Amino acid sequence: GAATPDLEAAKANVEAHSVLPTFTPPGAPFDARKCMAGKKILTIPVSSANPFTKNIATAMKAVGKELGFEVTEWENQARPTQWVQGMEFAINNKYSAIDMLGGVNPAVLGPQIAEAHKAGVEIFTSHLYDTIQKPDPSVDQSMAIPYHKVGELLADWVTYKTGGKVNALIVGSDEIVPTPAFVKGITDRLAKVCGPQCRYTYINAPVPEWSTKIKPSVQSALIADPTINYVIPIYDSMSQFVVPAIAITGKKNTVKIATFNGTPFVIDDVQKGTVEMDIGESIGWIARSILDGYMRKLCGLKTYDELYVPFYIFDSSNAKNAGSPAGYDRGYGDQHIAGYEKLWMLK
Amino acid sequence: MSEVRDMDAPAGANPGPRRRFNWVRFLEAYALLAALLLLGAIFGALRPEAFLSWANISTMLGSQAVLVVLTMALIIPLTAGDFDLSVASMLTLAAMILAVLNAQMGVSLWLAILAAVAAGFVTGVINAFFILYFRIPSLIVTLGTGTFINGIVLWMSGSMTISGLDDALTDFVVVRRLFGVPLAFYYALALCAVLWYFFEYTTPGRRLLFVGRGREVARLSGIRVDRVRLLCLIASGVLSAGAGIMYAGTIGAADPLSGLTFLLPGFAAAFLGATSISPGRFNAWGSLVAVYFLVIGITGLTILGIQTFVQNLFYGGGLVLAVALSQLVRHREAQEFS
Amino acid sequence: MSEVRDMDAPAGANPGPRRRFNWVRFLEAYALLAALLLLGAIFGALRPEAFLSWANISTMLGSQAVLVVLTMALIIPLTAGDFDLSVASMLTLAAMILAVLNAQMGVSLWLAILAAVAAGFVTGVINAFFILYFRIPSLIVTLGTGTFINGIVLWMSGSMTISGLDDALTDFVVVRRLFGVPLAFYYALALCAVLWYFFEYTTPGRRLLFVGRGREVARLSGIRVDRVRLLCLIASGVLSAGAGIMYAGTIGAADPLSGLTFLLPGFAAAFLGATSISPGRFNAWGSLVAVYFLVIGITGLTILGIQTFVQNLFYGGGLVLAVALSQLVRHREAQEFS
Amino acid sequence: MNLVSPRPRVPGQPPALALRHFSKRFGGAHALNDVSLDVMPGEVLGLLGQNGSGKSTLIKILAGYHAPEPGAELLIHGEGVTLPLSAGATERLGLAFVHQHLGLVSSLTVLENLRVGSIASHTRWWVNWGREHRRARETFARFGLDIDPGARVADLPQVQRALVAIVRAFETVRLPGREQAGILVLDEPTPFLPAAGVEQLFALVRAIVADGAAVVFVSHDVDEIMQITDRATVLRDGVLAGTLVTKDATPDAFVELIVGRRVQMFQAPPHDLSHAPVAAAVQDVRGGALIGVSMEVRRGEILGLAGLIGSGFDDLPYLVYGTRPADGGVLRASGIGERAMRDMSPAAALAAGIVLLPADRLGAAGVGQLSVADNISLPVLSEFRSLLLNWPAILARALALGHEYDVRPNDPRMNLAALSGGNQQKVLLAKWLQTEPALLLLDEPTQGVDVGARQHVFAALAAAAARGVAIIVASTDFGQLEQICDRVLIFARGAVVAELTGTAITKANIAEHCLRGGAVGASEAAPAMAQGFGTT
Ligand SMILES: Nc1ncnc2c1ncn2[C@@H]1O[C@H](COP(=O)(O)OP(=O)(O)OP(=O)(O)O)[C@@H](O)[C@H]1O
Ligand SMILES: Nc1ncnc2c1ncn2[C@@H]1O[C@H](COP(=O)(O)OP(=O)(O)OP(=O)(O)O)[C@@H](O)[C@H]1O
Ligand SMILES: [Mg+2]
Ligand SMILES: [Mg+2]
Repeated sequence: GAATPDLEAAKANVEAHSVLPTFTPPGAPFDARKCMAGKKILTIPVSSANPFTKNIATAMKAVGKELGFEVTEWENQARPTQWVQGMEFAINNKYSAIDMLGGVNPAVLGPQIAEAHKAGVEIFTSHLYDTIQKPDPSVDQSMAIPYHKVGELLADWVTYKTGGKVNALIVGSDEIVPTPAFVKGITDRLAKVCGPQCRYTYINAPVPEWSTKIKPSVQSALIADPTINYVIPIYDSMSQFVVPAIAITGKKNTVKIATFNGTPFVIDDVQKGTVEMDIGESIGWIARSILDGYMRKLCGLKTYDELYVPFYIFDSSNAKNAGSPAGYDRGYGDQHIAGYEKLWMLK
Repeated sequence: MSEVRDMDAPAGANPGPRRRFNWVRFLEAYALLAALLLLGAIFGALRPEAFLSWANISTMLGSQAVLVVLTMALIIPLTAGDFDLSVASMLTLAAMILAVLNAQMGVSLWLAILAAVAAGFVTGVINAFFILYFRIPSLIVTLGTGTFINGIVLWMSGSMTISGLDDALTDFVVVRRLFGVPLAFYYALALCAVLWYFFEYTTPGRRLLFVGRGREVARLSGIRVDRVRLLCLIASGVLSAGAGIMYAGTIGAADPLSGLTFLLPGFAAAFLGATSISPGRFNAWGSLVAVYFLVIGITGLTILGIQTFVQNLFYGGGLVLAVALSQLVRHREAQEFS
Repeated sequence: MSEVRDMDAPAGANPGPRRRFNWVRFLEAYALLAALLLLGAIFGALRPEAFLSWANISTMLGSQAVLVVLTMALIIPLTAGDFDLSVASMLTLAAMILAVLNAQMGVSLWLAILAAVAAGFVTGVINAFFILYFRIPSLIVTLGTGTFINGIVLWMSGSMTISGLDDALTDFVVVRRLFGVPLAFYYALALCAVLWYFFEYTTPGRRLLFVGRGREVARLSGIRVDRVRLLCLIASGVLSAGAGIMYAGTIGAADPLSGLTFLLPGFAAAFLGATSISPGRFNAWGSLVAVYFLVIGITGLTILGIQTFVQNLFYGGGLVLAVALSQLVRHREAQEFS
Repeated sequence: MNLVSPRPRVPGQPPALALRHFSKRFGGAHALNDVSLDVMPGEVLGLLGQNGSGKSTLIKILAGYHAPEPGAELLIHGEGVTLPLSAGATERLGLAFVHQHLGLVSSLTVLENLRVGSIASHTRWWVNWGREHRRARETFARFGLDIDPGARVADLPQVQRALVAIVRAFETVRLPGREQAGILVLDEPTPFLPAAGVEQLFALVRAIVADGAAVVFVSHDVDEIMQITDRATVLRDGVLAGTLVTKDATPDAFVELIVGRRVQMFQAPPHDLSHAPVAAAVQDVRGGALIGVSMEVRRGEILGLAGLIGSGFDDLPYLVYGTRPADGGVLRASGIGERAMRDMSPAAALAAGIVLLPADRLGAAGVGQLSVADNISLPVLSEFRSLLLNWPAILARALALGHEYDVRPNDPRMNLAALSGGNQQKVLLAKWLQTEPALLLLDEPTQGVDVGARQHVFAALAAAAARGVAIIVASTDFGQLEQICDRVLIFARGAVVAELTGTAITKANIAEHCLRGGAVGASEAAPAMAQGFGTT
């Protein structure tokens, strides 16, 4: 890494993601209505009790209706046995494809996937792998997210904001598939643009133990190393346990939070100032991009395997655009809606 | 009827020689089964093509076999008067051992399975050691060992999901089918039959009951109470390991956390099951009915596309109301379970 | 010493004229406290600047207040012989009611708090109804109601985290401090003091104990057993709601799931607490010590930068070993808790 | 402690306690059916009846535990009281109870149990336990007792527990600040007391009666009734069978009224055992209270063990059976040859054909929540094991045994708890005797069993003896020893002090030997007690 922090590079990257995203068609237009006629997709969100994936699924259902084909959500609460049932249901009811959305790991459904393939049901995953990760070989179509780029953006942000004096506490959940790539994105970039004088610590807290582990761990870390000036919970729902940890250790003014996902309550916190920034993705955009990729695959067109979702930074300056209280899919503009309508020849 | 007579003979409370058929007892024993069928009928009426399809039914049967086995692991120590809160953690540990040894280190499947079962055995022994030697309530001990095991699993797995298990396992658990139903279900069924036979028709099984209901009486009747409890805890550990192996087989991988969600449903099934078939006792068939009563409800709701929170409402409400009903049948006379 | 005499006189020391100081009893009562201090000393020696800093200590004290209150909610029905597995769900519900009413609908904070407490009250009544009217074991009922409540919470919240609570709440819970310690801690402390006094020095407190230890005798002696149990369940519901309000206060928001993870730690603290201060009885100070024994260990480990899975190991291991120790002191004589 | 002053018995004074039309139904069956009775101030009324005749039910209604069927009235000192009695009302009315099985919580302290009355009925927001402790000590001292209020009841010997319950009742009945004298209700308190203890109790009763209190006294022991009561009322199957004035009634009259027919009092047929082989012998047993006891029992012999509580007579069965650790001694028995007592365990004993029927019926002898068939079949399950347990056969066996031992109702599927005390005891005897043991050890085999049922139990024992079973009976019920034993050993301070045989085995004789053997223990307490009252 450079001896002196490359603040310019950091600044540039940050600014690039601070402007409202514009829609550039990810591929050639095609008549979605026609080619999807009679096809149906079953989407299994990692948990219907997880608002992020739940809302993507809901958006997909809406788009599906608009395009005249069926998208079914398999309601579940993150129990692999429920996912298994979902798979079997799709197979038994002749779905064209199964979408594993936002964290359902194909690795834990090997037998069912094999069965699905036998039955000619295609296996898709969306918003699961990082683009630099190799999807499970059993997957026919993976709509991946460049988490490592998000990581780099976070790294750039903290470097930029601290003028290159970063001591970050990164909180992640190793059991979530893209976490390693995501974290690597942060750390590599820190090493690159911020250099050796920037330090970081990593804490792993499995999702079910977020409430019991994040708060005490962050507290202790902050006390053990008073020079920490940024906490980076890589998934922003973690921040609800980071915020109180910072509050109770009385470091509101010295320790900031930068995170990713654009979950409404976190954007609220950005408006309140308890969270400094949150990198958001437009749900509607994600849903459309997922379906776009899938439809191209199902229609035998040339497809692509990177979700087309611009990352957009919410900070004190623009958080209110997401509404107060903030809502999903608000504050990103609406270019994608018209964009995809054109792309799918709805007009 | 002969079946009924045999089954509730030990349960006792009905005149022998001048014995008429006892409707109340029959109702009490089969209310839950009836409720199950009713539920099935309702969902069947709403979505015949999806719900009543043999495919769906076999899926339901197959996918919950793990829970059935885990419930069996629970009712053994429960009958002997001990709680085992560590079963779910043990399930996860067994699955993870399997994955680490077989998928990561390439140890042969059978050796890996052996190791997993051994782990279950050891856990049982450790639980028993603290419960019997130190005389600590089983609830505390197993709560502690359970948490401890979770730690071990997180450590072993680096809290990652580990896949790539030998196909033979998934083969023998979910892929191979009989009448379209995955083998897993038949394993669970066989286990139920064995336990039922063991509890009702073998001397050790009866002794268990005395250990659970009257420790002192059992002791004075020459039963080695502590040895019985030890064996029960070991059995529970080993069966949980078995459940873990089946779980790994069902999903073809092992993850460090999802297994833990089986604990409460397991207890729910055990207690709900204790109100049916041979009411007042934890019993295998009752537990089986209980598991599938709850599963049918959840699956039906999911197929109807009802929002997920309704699943919790059904689960909780179903449990309480079902038990309340069976209490009404027995005129709300309190029954101590074991 | 006078304190000791007062505290365990009822618990069964032998004061009065020819009273010797009873070392075993003293050791038994204060072993856990000693362990806590020892642990603190060790970590203090390893990382004095970080661990012994007042900042850290006050953080530890403040951050566990919710768990302390929830444990209090548990030990009341436990003393009267009832399990309440619904406390954690109730905690979550209370927090969510607060968030929905106050943050979303803009109802005034005090009204919202009132509503949350009322919900706790109602939950207690419902639990009591099924337990006392239908004579269903409390374990089953509260397992069911707990799950049901989880469903309601998911529905209310649309399974979203809801933030934007009135700052006054966070203010009075974690922001305001006394000697650098958040007020939350003092609320918990006050509650402990009240419960301790209630259990040790009032006749209603003793009634609970009789109800828990000997229902029949309690009834024969003219104690209205069912009414006592009803009140205990209501108290437990209301206190859980209180814990929920404090939880919402600490994280300034409410989410539908995280609160549930308090259940097992709560039970661990309750049972571990029952081995110290006044051993053999669920007691407030004991639970307090237990909570902080476990949290000191965990904080210390994280400050040393040890991986998080070690927390589970410590939690489980610490629980079992601590209880085992206290059993060694009392020569491993089994003690029925309540 | 100021006491209600003694009052003269004015004629025409209203009864202290007047019950009218007390009825109680459990499910279908009447446990109590339209019972009315009076108890005058300064009177001791006996209450008798077979097990299940309704005595305790009546008492539990008085205690507010059961609600009587509509139509019942209760007058106390002539004033009507609303039923069911509310909590605390009993104490206010001066009603005090010693319930059957004492009504103590053994895992709590003596002090807490002593104060449960006020705990239940007075809501006090400050309890000074230090003071309560001192007051409790003073109380015990006044009764000439040395019991540590801080001790757990479970850690007290049975007799002291009984005394705690009794003291509690006496304290309640003599509470200051009530113008009327109290009413004391004793439900079978004596089975737990040694002869001397019974004497002490009666002394206390006489004292408070002299103060004008009214006493209801329940017992299965007709002699006790003759001793202490002025009148006695007999219940049969829940209805009032009659009332006798004690001083002009004979024991037989009572028994006849209780059982409803003339009972043939069981008398063991005299038979010569001098040539019978020795079934079992112990040498120099040490353990429990015993400090070196040697004795033998022959096949077909019924050997009684008697003594004051604490003399160790009731340790012997448990030591031999190996459930209490022995410190030393040797057991010689046909089944196992010679064996150090230390190595005895229930399993070993059973292997040697030695069986034990403990006194604690539903705690240690049988499981109430399991069926009669389950309980009976436990020791012999292996007989019914083929491919699977043969339940029809098990039920048939249970039915047959039930018939043989006259269990009523003879329904093997019924829970043991649903049977009455006497019937439970018959079932449990059958449970062990069906194994044709070489040696049967019994501890208080007829405690709380009514006079009718006793005869059945005795007959069953005699029949077993006739089949060559050696039987050892430890009991404080000297009357029953007289009825059934071929030989009685008297214990004192852990050793055998006397052996009675043949005609020497009489209730009086046994009692005398016990007292003389343990003179120290007995004569000390009694005067202390009297003087405890003298002071007031
Ligand atoms: N807890 C109970 N629940 C239901 N029925 C009971 C219960 N206790 C006793 N019974 C029934 O009430 C009947 C009366 O019992 P009772 O004590 O009168 O018998 P008994 O003839 O007195 O026996 P014995 O005189 O030999 O002791 C018994 O047949 C018993 O089945
Ligand atoms: N809770 C109950 N439920 C059902 N039956 C009961 C109950 N309590 C008592 N009984 C029955 O009522 C009848 C009267 O019982 P009770 O205890 O009054 O007899 P008792 O005269 O006290 O006998 P004992 O001399 O053995 O004490 C018995 O048949 C008994 O079995
Ligand atoms: Mg009675
Ligand atoms: Mg009887």
